Amino acid sequence: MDLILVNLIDGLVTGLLLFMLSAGLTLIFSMMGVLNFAHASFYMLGAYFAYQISLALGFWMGLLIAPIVVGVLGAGVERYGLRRVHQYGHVPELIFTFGLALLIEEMVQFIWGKNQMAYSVPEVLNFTAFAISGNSIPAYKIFMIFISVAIFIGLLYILTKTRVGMIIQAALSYPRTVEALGHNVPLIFMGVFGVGTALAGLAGVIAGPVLGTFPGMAFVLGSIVFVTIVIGGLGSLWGALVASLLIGWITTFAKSYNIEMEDVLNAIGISTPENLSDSVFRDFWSLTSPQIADILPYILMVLILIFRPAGLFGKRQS
Amino acid sequence: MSTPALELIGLKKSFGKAEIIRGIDLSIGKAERHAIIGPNGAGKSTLFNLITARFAPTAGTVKLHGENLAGLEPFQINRKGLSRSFQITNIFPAMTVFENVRCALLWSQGYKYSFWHLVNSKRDLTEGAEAILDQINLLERRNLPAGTLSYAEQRALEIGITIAGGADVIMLDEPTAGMSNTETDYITDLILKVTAGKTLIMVEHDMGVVFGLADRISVLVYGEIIATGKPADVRADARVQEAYLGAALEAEH
Amino acid sequence: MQGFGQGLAFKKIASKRRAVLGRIKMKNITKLGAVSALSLVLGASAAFAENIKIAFIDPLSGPFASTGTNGLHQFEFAADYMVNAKGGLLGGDQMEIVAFDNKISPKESLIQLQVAIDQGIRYIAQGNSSGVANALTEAVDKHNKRNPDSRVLFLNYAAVDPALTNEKCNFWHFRFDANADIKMDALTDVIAQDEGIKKVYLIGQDYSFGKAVAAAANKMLGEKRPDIEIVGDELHPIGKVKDFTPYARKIVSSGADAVITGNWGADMLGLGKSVIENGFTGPIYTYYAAGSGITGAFGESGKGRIRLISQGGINPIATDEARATYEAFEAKYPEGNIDQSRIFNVIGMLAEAITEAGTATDVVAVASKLEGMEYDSMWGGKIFMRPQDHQAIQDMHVGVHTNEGLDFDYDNSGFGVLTESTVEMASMDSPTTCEMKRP
Amino acid sequence: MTVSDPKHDVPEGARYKEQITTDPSKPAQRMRAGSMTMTLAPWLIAILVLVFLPAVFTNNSALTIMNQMSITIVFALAYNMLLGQGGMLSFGHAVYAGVGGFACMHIMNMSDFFESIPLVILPIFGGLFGMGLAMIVGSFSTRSAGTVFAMISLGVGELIAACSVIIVAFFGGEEGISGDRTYAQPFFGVEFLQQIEVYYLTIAWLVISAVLMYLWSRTPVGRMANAVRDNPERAEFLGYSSRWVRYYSFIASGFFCGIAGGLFAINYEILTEENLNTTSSGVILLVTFLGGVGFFFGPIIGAIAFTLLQTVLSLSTELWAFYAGVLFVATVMFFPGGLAGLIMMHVPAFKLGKSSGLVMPYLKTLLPGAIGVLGLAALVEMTFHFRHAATGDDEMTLFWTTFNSHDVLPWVIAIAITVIGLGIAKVTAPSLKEAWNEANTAGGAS
Repeated sequence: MDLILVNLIDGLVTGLLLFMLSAGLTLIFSMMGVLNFAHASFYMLGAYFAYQISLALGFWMGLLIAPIVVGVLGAGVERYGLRRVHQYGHVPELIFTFGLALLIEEMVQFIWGKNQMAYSVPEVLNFTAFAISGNSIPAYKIFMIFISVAIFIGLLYILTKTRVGMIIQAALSYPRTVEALGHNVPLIFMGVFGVGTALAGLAGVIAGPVLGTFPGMAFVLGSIVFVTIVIGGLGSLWGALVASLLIGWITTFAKSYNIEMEDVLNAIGISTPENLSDSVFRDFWSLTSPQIADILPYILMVLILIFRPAGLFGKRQS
Repeated sequence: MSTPALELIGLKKSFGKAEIIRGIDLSIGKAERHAIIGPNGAGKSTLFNLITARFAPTAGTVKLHGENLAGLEPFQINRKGLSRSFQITNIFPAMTVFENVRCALLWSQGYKYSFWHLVNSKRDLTEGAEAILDQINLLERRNLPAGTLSYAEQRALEIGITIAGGADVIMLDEPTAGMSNTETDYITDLILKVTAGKTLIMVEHDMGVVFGLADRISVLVYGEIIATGKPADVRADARVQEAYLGAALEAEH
Repeated sequence: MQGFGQGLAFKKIASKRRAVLGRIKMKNITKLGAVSALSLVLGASAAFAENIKIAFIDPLSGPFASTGTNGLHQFEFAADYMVNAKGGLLGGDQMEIVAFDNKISPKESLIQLQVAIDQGIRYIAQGNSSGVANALTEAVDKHNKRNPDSRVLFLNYAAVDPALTNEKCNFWHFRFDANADIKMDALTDVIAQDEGIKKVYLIGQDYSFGKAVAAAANKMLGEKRPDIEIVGDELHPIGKVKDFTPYARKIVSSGADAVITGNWGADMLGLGKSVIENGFTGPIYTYYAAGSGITGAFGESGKGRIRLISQGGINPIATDEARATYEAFEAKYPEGNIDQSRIFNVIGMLAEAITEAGTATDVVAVASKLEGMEYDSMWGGKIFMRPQDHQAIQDMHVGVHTNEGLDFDYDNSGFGVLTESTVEMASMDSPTTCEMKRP
Repeated sequence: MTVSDPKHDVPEGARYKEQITTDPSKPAQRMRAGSMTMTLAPWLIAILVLVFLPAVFTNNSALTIMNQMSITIVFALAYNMLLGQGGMLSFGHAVYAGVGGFACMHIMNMSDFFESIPLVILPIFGGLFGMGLAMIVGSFSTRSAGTVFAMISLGVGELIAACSVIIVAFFGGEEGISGDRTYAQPFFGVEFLQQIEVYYLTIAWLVISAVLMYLWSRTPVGRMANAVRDNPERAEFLGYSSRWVRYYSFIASGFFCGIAGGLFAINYEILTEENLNTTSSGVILLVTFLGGVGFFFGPIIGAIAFTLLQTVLSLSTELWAFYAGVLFVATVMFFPGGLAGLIMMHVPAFKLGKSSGLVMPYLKTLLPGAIGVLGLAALVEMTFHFRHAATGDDEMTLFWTTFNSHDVLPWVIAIAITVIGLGIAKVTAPSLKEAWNEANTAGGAS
């Protein structure tokens, strides 16, 4: 029972972190109709910038400045790269972000080298907040939850309660009309792209110390972010939240409990073949849930796309 | 009387709470030219989309030559001999004019999904496509990308694509929309020429075209057919007068 | 600008990768056009005929580049320092390391192997990834069978899959590192003496090496300390885990006294940090938790917790020669570590074999001298190249991650690995299934 | 810009009217009408070149690289059957080639069976297995194009790649599966011991596959793939189910991917996890797009260019992936038609007989431009060397010059070359543009 509580907290942290990435991505998608493959790269840039800033000015300045720098960079990418490619259509746009992701990884290696960066949790937060039957919950995790929830509430407030939010929502569905009403839609696009990437950057800043700051960090997270927003339904902020938490908890629980394929199959009435070790399916039979925990989201995504192509909360198909 | 080419029985369609088509019964005979008119927002295009299974009806049936079309996909309906054009030009802009028409011929010539025929070496395809290009007067434009044609030419091409498959029921959605008078005349002649002997169902705004072409006319107002009959009868119908005049008066306010 | 072409090129003794490549590039440019470049790049061999060249085929770009680059530096330095600075071999031949970037891809490795062979190179060094090593050893075997005129030797300095010196062994392959089983043998010897350890948790990456580590641990602990309970034995997807917290929770909850893992790279760091962060206090026995930024990243948090099984410990440093060597290396590569001291053994043993054979081109003769060689390593102890399977037998050390009592640290972090216990000539008599076929 | 290449995502014709300024009745324009017209001559020339290449490049490594190119070409062409011709963006296409290759490796290891067949037919088995997998996956993934298809392909790709290390019985884990091609029945006495023999086997399959894939694009289902790509709805009202058209394209693509996998198995005699992983899937997308998706021969150019980058440039610089990334992003931004689009842009001028008018302006702009870019690359290399080289290793050799990267002079020179080169290019660019417009306008003084 205690372990369930601990796992719930851990899954929440993972899920909320994923949400910070997917929120920006889904906003960008619903605005511009483009899946930004480089989104996780901005997350990586956030971590590296924050590391660099933290060397000079400490962690807190990194937390403040790095996302802004990433956001400005993101806006620049939209203004000078994506907007140009936009005229060629969606596929080149997507491929552009794909290439950008590769390029950012190479640039990070060029500047910071290929090793892990010693970017770590600030001293103030480096203690155990509390422990549940021997499992300590680091204070930093509580801090991560706090930041993520604050971001979500802030985002929700801006989108639903402010004038800017209204314009953005309207521009999502009727860009032409909004433009005709005298709003600068390209500027809104650039702003949303900037904010979305800044959110990714922020996620990088707070995740870097716990998940590691290294050139492969974007690749590790890259496609799972897509999976999240596809499951949640493209363009849906609530969908992104639900899917993020779902993935966070599914993977956490799958890793925490050793469920074996053999037991599952036996439970549904398929009996174990007699000479399993000679069978070509032996590897399949001996699968355990931690082995496949991190590919579960992909299975979930494929199933959802087959049976409900719009995703859990999505309205449009593609 | 023989089986009608197209028969609509109690057809209804709602989007959410809004009922757009409120129960339509209509029977169109073989080789009849039937026009559907009505004010904006009456549901004419929706009706077209229901017949061709672009939308699924909320209730009612569509019968083609007596056969119920319920549950069929657009391509299956097409194979049964019903072909349509669209309100907004709907061609393959990146392909040549010739290829546009040839693609439209492939299924009806029995090539289906084959990958053992080479289209370039098939004389039936080449000659068939050229015959249609000749009919729609686009033979000279044969090798241009369809997207580079003028608007009227693109509309003509779409009609060509629509009739190419040899369907005996042709549905045209506002074929002359947005055209100049000369262009309209040109397209009207074209329609007359290419649909000879076929069942034609068209939605049209231009009354000149409608009264020039149609054998019978149905008037659709707020999702219901308020009158069906010969052009002269429909013109004289009081309810039709009211519907159109009413719409015109509303528009003035 | 100063100096052109050959004069300078030979001033540097061991080849500087960029220098060699620069010259290749020059030919590229002069001819212009990718196709002519192709033939020139691949055929550029004549100029260096006197040098004894070793092709270093390992990742120099991509996620594993740091390990590869570090290994390359150690090879270049060892060749320079141990051979060339002392006058070369066979009356003055220089040893030269030619770097090939395999991007840790078996396919690319095979292409680069072919390029290396075409350049007249007879010695192939590789270490990162058993998958690549496996592809290379098979390719070398086939090549040598099919092309007796241009046979090559494969000097495996780090790939530890036991199969390479068992069922997949061949005459051309020599392994200078201890294989996974030998490491586990030594490690379990040490664990067996620690009475405090009653429960052990095994965790590793889900692929052949991770499985081999787990299997060996199960078997050997069962033999040496039947009272130890294996409270967890699990595999996680390789390179895909973003957050190790759930695994760490299980380890903590299992009540384990020690963790054994064969993880490497980001998976090692992620697992280790998470396990420590979430309240595990026992030792974590690892294969690869040192150098390449990992020591630096663990820093204070790993102190006294992370333990490492390896050959050739550097703390305490074994000989004055080793100390001088390390200092010279640090002077040249302030950012680098000698975290694979066996590379120096590779160079030393190869040099000795070539000298004894009196030839560098007849690789059969050189291989015959390598077989059964007993070599005194400057890092301490002897290296014995077992002739039955071409597996080097050597002293194994279990060290602890600490910042006290170090001669040399890693990653300039002040932290390093201090040897706690040593198993001499580990697994000297271990069985092998290798049936060595000699030409 | 005067000319555009066929883009499958063009919603309506309007854009074309704006972009094509040349006389539309000129035959040159036909080339870009979505069709991939080619005549017999280029095929014959290509075959001749392939047959006689080994006479020029005699060493084994050149053969190995050319084999690698051939495999990549087959793979990229097969991929373009989806992306270019069918408008389907797949993020997990390596698995079809990979599974085909693994199947071939298993056949190689079934000694009784393998000894009874000649090696040359092995790729067919790869093709069949690739096709089989495509039939299974395509049955649910081709229901729609666009994002849904792309994401399913990503998911399935990830799943199968993950299986490759878990399901050891078929994929062999991290070591992969290896075998020996020479155990097959000798083919007219050839045992395929030597690279040169493998080379001819590979190019034979390359030519066969390329011809078949080209012919596929001329068949009814191939033509309809283009139609469905451009306008799936219209295709439905022509009697074709978009889904089935996509499914057939997908299966055919899977078959040829499997052939590529089979060729890989023969060449390397080993298949590993890397044949399936997402990186390989990404690479084939890059290759295809770099070459140009709008033309049949685009992927061929892409495969050649990328293989050279990967194997030859990586011998010269550690930063090869960086340059490849820059090249790729620049291609997407400035030449969405890829290298093939770049070449085909010149066809109108050529047909108008005005291409000679472009030579001098090109030289005036591109030569300094290229020098400027090389200067820029030199700066990048110097920065990298300055930051990452070993202490005391101050000397570096670049473009046949050895110098000290810590001196000021080389930096000044490199910066000067860059600025002057790019500067001249910028100054002369307008006259190039003028010449370009002139060369693409029919009539007038020429």
